[in-house]
Amino acid sequence: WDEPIIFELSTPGERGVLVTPVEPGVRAAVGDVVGDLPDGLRRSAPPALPELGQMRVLKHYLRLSQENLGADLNVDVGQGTCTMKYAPKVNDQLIATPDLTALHPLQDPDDAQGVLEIIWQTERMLAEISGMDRVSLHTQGGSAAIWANIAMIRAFHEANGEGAQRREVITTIFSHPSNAAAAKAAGYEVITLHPDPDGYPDLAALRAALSPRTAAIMVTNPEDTGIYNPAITEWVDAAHAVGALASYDQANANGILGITRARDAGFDVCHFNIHKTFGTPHGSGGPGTGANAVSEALAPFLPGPRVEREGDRFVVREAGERSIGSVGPFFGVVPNIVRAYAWIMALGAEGLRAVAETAVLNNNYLMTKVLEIPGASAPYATGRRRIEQVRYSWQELFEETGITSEEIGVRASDFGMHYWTSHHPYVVPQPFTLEPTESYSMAELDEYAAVLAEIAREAREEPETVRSAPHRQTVHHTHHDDLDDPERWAITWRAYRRKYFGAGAVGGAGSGDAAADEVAA
Amino acid sequence: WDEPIIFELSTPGERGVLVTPVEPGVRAAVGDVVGDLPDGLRRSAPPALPELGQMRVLKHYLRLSQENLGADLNVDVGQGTCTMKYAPKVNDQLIATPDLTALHPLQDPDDAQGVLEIIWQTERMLAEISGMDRVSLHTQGGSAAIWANIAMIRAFHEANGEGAQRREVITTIFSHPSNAAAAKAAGYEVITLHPDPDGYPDLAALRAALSPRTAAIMVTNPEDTGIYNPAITEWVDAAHAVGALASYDQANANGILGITRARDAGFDVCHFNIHKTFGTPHGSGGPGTGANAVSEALAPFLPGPRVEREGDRFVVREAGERSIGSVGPFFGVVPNIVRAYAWIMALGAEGLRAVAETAVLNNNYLMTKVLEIPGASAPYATGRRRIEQVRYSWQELFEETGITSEEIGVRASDFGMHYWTSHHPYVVPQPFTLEPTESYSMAELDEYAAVLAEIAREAREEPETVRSAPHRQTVHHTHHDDLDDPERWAITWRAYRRKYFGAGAVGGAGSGDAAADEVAA
Amino acid sequence: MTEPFVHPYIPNTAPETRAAMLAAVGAASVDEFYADVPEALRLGRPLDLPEPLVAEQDLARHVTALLAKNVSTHEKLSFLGAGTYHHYVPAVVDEVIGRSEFLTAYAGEPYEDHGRFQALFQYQSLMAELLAMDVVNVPTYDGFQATATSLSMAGRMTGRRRVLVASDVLPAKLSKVRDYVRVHLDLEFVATVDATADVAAVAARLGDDVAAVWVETPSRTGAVEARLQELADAAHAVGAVLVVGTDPIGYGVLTPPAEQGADIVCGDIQSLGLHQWFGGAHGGFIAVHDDARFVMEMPSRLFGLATTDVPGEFGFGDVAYDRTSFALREEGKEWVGTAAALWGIAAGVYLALMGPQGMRDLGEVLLARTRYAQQALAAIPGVALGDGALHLREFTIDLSDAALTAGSVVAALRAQGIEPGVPLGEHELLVCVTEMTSQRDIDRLVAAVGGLVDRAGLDSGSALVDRRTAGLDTGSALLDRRTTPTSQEQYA
Amino acid sequence: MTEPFVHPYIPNTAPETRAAMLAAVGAASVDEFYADVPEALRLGRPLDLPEPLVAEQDLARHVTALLAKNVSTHEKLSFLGAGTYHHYVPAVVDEVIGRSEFLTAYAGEPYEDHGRFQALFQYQSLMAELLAMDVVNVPTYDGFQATATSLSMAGRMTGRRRVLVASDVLPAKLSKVRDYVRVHLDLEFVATVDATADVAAVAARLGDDVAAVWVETPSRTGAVEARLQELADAAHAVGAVLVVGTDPIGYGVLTPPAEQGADIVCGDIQSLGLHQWFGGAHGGFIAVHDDARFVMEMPSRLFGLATTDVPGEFGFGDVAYDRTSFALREEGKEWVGTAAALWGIAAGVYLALMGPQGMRDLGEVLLARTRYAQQALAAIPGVALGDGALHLREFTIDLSDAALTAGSVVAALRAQGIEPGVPLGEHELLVCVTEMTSQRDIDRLVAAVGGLVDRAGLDSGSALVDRRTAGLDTGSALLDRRTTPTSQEQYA
Repeated sequence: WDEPIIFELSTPGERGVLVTPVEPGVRAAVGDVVGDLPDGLRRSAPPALPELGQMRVLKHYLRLSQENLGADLNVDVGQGTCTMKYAPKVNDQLIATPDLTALHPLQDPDDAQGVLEIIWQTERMLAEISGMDRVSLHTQGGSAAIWANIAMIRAFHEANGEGAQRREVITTIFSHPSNAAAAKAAGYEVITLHPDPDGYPDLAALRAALSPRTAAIMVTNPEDTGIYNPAITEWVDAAHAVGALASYDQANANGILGITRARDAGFDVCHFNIHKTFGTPHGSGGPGTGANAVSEALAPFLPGPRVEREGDRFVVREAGERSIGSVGPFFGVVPNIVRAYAWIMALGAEGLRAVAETAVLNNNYLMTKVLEIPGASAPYATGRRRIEQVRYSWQELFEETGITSEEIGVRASDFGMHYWTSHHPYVVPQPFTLEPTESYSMAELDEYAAVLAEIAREAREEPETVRSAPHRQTVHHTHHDDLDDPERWAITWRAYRRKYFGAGAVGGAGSGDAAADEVAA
Repeated sequence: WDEPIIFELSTPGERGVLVTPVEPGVRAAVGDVVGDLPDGLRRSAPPALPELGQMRVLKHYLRLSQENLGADLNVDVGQGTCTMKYAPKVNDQLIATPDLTALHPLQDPDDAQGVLEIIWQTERMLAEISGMDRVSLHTQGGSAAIWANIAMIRAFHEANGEGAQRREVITTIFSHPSNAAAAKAAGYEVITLHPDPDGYPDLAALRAALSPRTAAIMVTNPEDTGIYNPAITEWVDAAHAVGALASYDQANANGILGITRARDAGFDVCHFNIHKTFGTPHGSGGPGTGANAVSEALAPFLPGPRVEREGDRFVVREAGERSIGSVGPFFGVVPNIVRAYAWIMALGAEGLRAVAETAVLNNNYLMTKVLEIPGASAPYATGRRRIEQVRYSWQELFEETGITSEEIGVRASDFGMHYWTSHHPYVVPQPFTLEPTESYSMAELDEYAAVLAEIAREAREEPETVRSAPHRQTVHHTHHDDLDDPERWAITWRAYRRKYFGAGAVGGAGSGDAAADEVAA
Repeated sequence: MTEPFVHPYIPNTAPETRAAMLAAVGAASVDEFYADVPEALRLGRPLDLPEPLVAEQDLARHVTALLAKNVSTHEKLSFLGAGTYHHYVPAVVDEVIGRSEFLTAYAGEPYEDHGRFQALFQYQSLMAELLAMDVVNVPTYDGFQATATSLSMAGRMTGRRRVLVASDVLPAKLSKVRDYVRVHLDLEFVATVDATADVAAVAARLGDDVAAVWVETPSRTGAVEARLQELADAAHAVGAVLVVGTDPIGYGVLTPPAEQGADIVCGDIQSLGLHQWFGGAHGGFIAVHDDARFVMEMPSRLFGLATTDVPGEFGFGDVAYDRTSFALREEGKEWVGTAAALWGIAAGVYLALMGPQGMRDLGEVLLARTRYAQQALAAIPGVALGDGALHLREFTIDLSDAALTAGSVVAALRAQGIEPGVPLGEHELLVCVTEMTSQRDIDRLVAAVGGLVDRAGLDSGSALVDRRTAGLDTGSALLDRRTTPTSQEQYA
Repeated sequence: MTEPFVHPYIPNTAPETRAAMLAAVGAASVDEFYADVPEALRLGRPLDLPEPLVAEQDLARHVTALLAKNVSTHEKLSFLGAGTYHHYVPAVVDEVIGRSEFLTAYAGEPYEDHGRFQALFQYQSLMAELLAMDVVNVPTYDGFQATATSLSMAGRMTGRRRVLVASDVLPAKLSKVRDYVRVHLDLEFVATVDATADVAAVAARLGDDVAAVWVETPSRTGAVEARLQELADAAHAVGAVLVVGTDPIGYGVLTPPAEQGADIVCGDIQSLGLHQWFGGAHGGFIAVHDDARFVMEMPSRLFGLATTDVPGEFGFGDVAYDRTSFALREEGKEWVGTAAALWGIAAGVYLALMGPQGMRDLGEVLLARTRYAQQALAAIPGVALGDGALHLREFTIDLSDAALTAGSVVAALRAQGIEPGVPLGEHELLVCVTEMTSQRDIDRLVAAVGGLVDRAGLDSGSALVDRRTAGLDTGSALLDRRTTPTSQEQYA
């Protein structure tokens, strides 16, 4: 398909869906409510939305969907750090019931016992999985959960009168960047530590950075390199020794479920990316769901409202005095919470351990295959096993051929595979990060490695094929320079038409007319 | 994608879905039920089904789906006679409730009042639309409904003691071939009439064919040419004059809804293709649904069981003494009946008339566009309007270029369009039949006509492009000669492996091993 | 509704477009297009239909409310079978057949509809493994049609008219088959013994005028035919065809009929991944050996593998298309049309998910639960099993000694939220269990029936009747008037 | 469960495969991969979790039964809003976002994920038309986050700390915003008059240390702000930013804030095609003019059009990617991560289906039903409207004169199957109507409330209290303890 922008498809007068009419009885009682709007409140020109029949809207979006590569369709091991695993269809089917979709969060809790039980149970199961005492499922994604981590840490220190004193947060360069960003947003100064030459987190550097000014360490483990910090207990102890808290980013928990737990290493607070580790679909970039798990000491600071059990009933309690309050509306991303509950229930303890073990088996198997490709390498910890992912490098291939990792990623899309290229900061040169999770079969991992090997061959033997990719996509090599220039960027269709054609400079009529013109033409 | 046959993906030991275990209490009570099976009843080797994880099965079929061109995805006007219209998504959503999917047909009718009411109401609405007295929704498709028509006719004549006398059924060449085939299957001799030189059904020929031996005339109107028989009343009267019944194939009813009705022309029995005219999806070739509508005289012969209304309740009655009995299980294709009910309710009388009027407007508009293409023609009734479809001919183009209609159809697939080529008998040379229905916008009809014009241009200027099509499909020009040779046809994977590789001549183990070999290779 | 009438399903109701199109074709109004429809035939008034619900939200509320009047087997505990079965449908099955690309496709060619051809070829192939036969059709309407067609094939192949019906057949199925074949074939019923075929009696009636022996396994009562090979041998000895009607659900553990001499195996695929749908989701399969004599008599489409211009690539196409009524009209074999392709895709996905081990596990659960339910019900004083055959999924109990009618049990248990089964005779009840019927569910049924028996005993003492004759026959006559095997309507 | 443990979600639990993979990497067991995990940290026992339901049918039965304990707004008549609204979701919306290709994609590049980029660009563009603004982000988590970020943007742009809160704000939203911004901004509350902004009071407190004036329209009580342009002018006069929090549902008929001087418009898209989901389906939008000063402060992704090697072809990509925390870590603007893209696609489909006329019709229905419900409830003796402002969808009623508490009305009506609204104060109830609330539904509520009033009158006579002060304040304090605008926690 070469599907137009939807505005180009507009035909005046077509309707996609109709709204229920105002009843005559209502009309008689209220009169012309639109005409009666006060001056300035009645919209002067209708919004220039496109006008399309229902089937054309559907067709448009179905075609767009076919121009998209969902995890269900490809061997999605290339989105390292993202834990692209199978999101079971049964869970999508189970949550589609009106018993959940048509439930309002302020209904009588007696009418919401099912969903409240699921929230409560999921919290308890995650408490067991993390070893922590209390869990909240309020946050809407991994970064939001990181925010909640630092917000609770901030509230904790304030409650202890140390808010003004503890102004620093320490993280590592291979922890997710949101740890640094969220700490900054919470008002902290951020200290970022680099690994030792072997790629292991540097305990000496940590000790040097810690001080009574430290509010917390915020670290991922295993880090985005797939390397597990064997001194993690020492890290936590060192933080505690200066009165700081230890916050564990468990975005990379997929390889350690049932193997080792955050609390057992002494952490005070941790989070999971439910949409990664617990099998909810990624939704083209959300909604996700975060879980914040804390020790008893931090429990009063959890977001609210809380679901609690009283005998056989589940009740809703507003958050307490010290809570950081609402981090979002109501109870969190409920469809994902129910999916995660179902996912854990489908696997159980033995299953979660099989998830972890298979994820690391798959990762180490894929690493074996990738390292057989000339030009690919896995910096750091040479010869050692990794947990659930590896940050690789094409540096050798780049030096030999001039082909970049980004170009290889684009070319991979021609084979129905891909990897994402956001590996800021570029500490590893020409990076690519593969995380096979537990969801892919050996044959699929072989297939993925074979694609990379083929592209590496092309890079040597026919580099132009790689450089001019993509060749089999709907769109062709795209010029991204426009996107950084405020004079030329076009973030919406109306802005595009205004900037490039001078249409509809203000108000809505412009692009609508334009769309009509195109149809008439 | 170039997705393998699913057997090629098998990996020993993988599981797609698990079955609930036998409870210990049951096991204790019954012992080893499989081991206890009598000799000869216990399967010796497991069926050689493939072994795949759940995600891989899903991925396989999702990829196959993307290799398919649903009506939702293209401008599906090329499947003339098939009435490819928009099947509203809301109807699919409404029927997905467990209130329907998990209902057993032998439950207490008090627990099935909703679905029984829908069946009853849909019958009543179709009675009004056809002008007939009674309707049955039991049949599973258009041809099945034609079968029910002739079965009722047969029972009627038998009940009147004329079963042995009336041995002939008269149809026309542009009526759907199932009229002839079903009459034959019911034991009748079939007389097929050809049209007059203008393409209109030939009344004189009918009169010549009618006799006391005639059981019925079975005709479509408008015929597959899109031509409405203006003498239809005379046809029916002539049949009645010799004691024959008149059966109306309303597969092509889409252009006459609310305009004219079967009973008003005197027909005794008619059928609708619900999946065509009443907006249920075609399901890659079914399930469809047929509606049989009859006059009071034929009502006793309708299939059973019947849904009847008693006061405010709906009850189920076994079919009466003279009924043709069950034409299929229970009440017919219930999901489609509910969809059809919703479709009619969404449109109402004004909407159905808009369907018909727009379908003929679209058809005559498209005809104007197509006839502007050099080499395309619309045989018969030159210069006259058509109802809802037109059987066109590429004969002129073929004579000029040697390119056949079939080749043009294949080439059309490269543009994301197509038409089907089953227009037996080939009375119209190099035929193609377009039926735009009411569902496509003017812009889409223009697009379709433009594709045909472009291919006609190619046929003249670069015929090899057309001849060697397809160029943009998953598969390439396919050799169909194997398919007619009993020594070489391969209707199943096991037959393919046996015939081409000598594997698994008998029993199941062969191809399973073979699949395993390929994975290991 | 808007004024003028514009509907989301009909884009060209937009007034400007409608006017532009009329102008393009040079018509003053749409009325011109109906020039051939005589004035006398014009309706001349709006159809008398209910007020429409053009706003989708109003339609959804209306239909949802109607369907909410139903009380499904999620809410009632059901032991109903008799042709439609409550098996689990894996979510992936619904996901696949819900895809627009499959759901809304129709009759495209092998190129643009490659996916459909492959999915249905795979359905054929997966069924073939389960059935151990080399040829399976694209599904026809349902098991009723598949059986009627299978017998018709036997008639055409042999040129004979007699069909021996060796099993107890579902009455509605028999009704369909009889009306379908009666011009060409005469059905003769050979009474069963202990619920399965009376092999000696069948053999005795075989002759070189017999087209087919028709066996159902599991039968109407769920009895599994144990002597199929003997029936096959006897039929083959006189040149007759053995047609076996079956439900494929058990062939993860049971020997498929093809390995016991069956020539044509047919039945319904509803058990393989289709919901109950109030009995509205059936598909028929016909399987034969790879023998052109049989294949050429099949009226359905058959998708086959073919080579393409690219070496090693699989293409697909219609096998022996010229068999069909598309090509031959009344000279073809019966007819082919829109049938049940989507259900075939569903059954294919189901079998691919289940795999050999899943079908084995399922077969075992069904056998175990059936046996368990039989034992538990028969342990109730006054309740007996209808026969001594091996059963899969369905079986009958006889309530004569408990002085209970089947109808009264149904009525009483419905009041407790249980559908205990289908009455077959006055005292005979057909009970069905599947993998969806847990031990606890069965125990609940047993307790409920037991409670009734206790009460009946208290109320009436025990009015003993012969529990195997009167009740059964009366009941059959009562329910299946049109299908009892007494009068063979013949067509001259 | 099978032995050994093989799970459908984990293909390589198949024993042969597992062994082959271990061999390929030269490991004796998976334990080797955990060499870096100290022994002391190993759990050494199975997790203590409930017995799993590995058979999908068992899982489905369990979860379905749990959810069936809920009683949804299909069964209860609901007048609940307060942040989550019951609007109709067209079937096509669910169809599109249910497509595997969108549902399971994530962070692909513009080539292989062209569809996702286009769908989200279109979402931005459709929202932009509705809001009459040139820049809209890929959705952030929800309206709470969008508002918090919008205020933070204003703080960063102006380098100032004071924010004047001119409207009544949903308590939970205020809770989020306050904790989020408190390091950087000080919120100051300017009491509303008759439910909308006290423009004079706001103007009086404006100064060149004010970063932003924050207006909510519709407000917490559904009041539509009528004097936005005056607030904008006053704010702009001192170099402050006007941040407007809103629900876009009404802009088919109402003037969008951008045309009344708003600089940043933000809010939630749940009303645009998302189900209620127990409050679990929200997405936040931030819209600004096409001014780099604003755009460069946005932390979310922004998808933009770009040219490609093929003339006339549209490609897509990230606008000013280097703004984001992906690129800059703590030097970026807040952060970006998995947010609510799928809901953005849904809202885009919704707006494409509705079109200009649909949004106009919807706005009219909402205004009409709101007014109708207000009139009908206020006609009950003792029931008064909370204020005289124009309302969209939500409004408050005051029950003081009826001697009823809001809580007692809720309790009493719940027993009748009605959720009448959300108590805001002791006697104040927030009532919400949408296009899903028919005249008949409203009449039912009115009758039920009227019945309570009658009974209350009989029971107690009329204990008159000042209906606009005591009740309201007590209630607010009761419910919103942590968010009352009395103490401004400041961070040193």
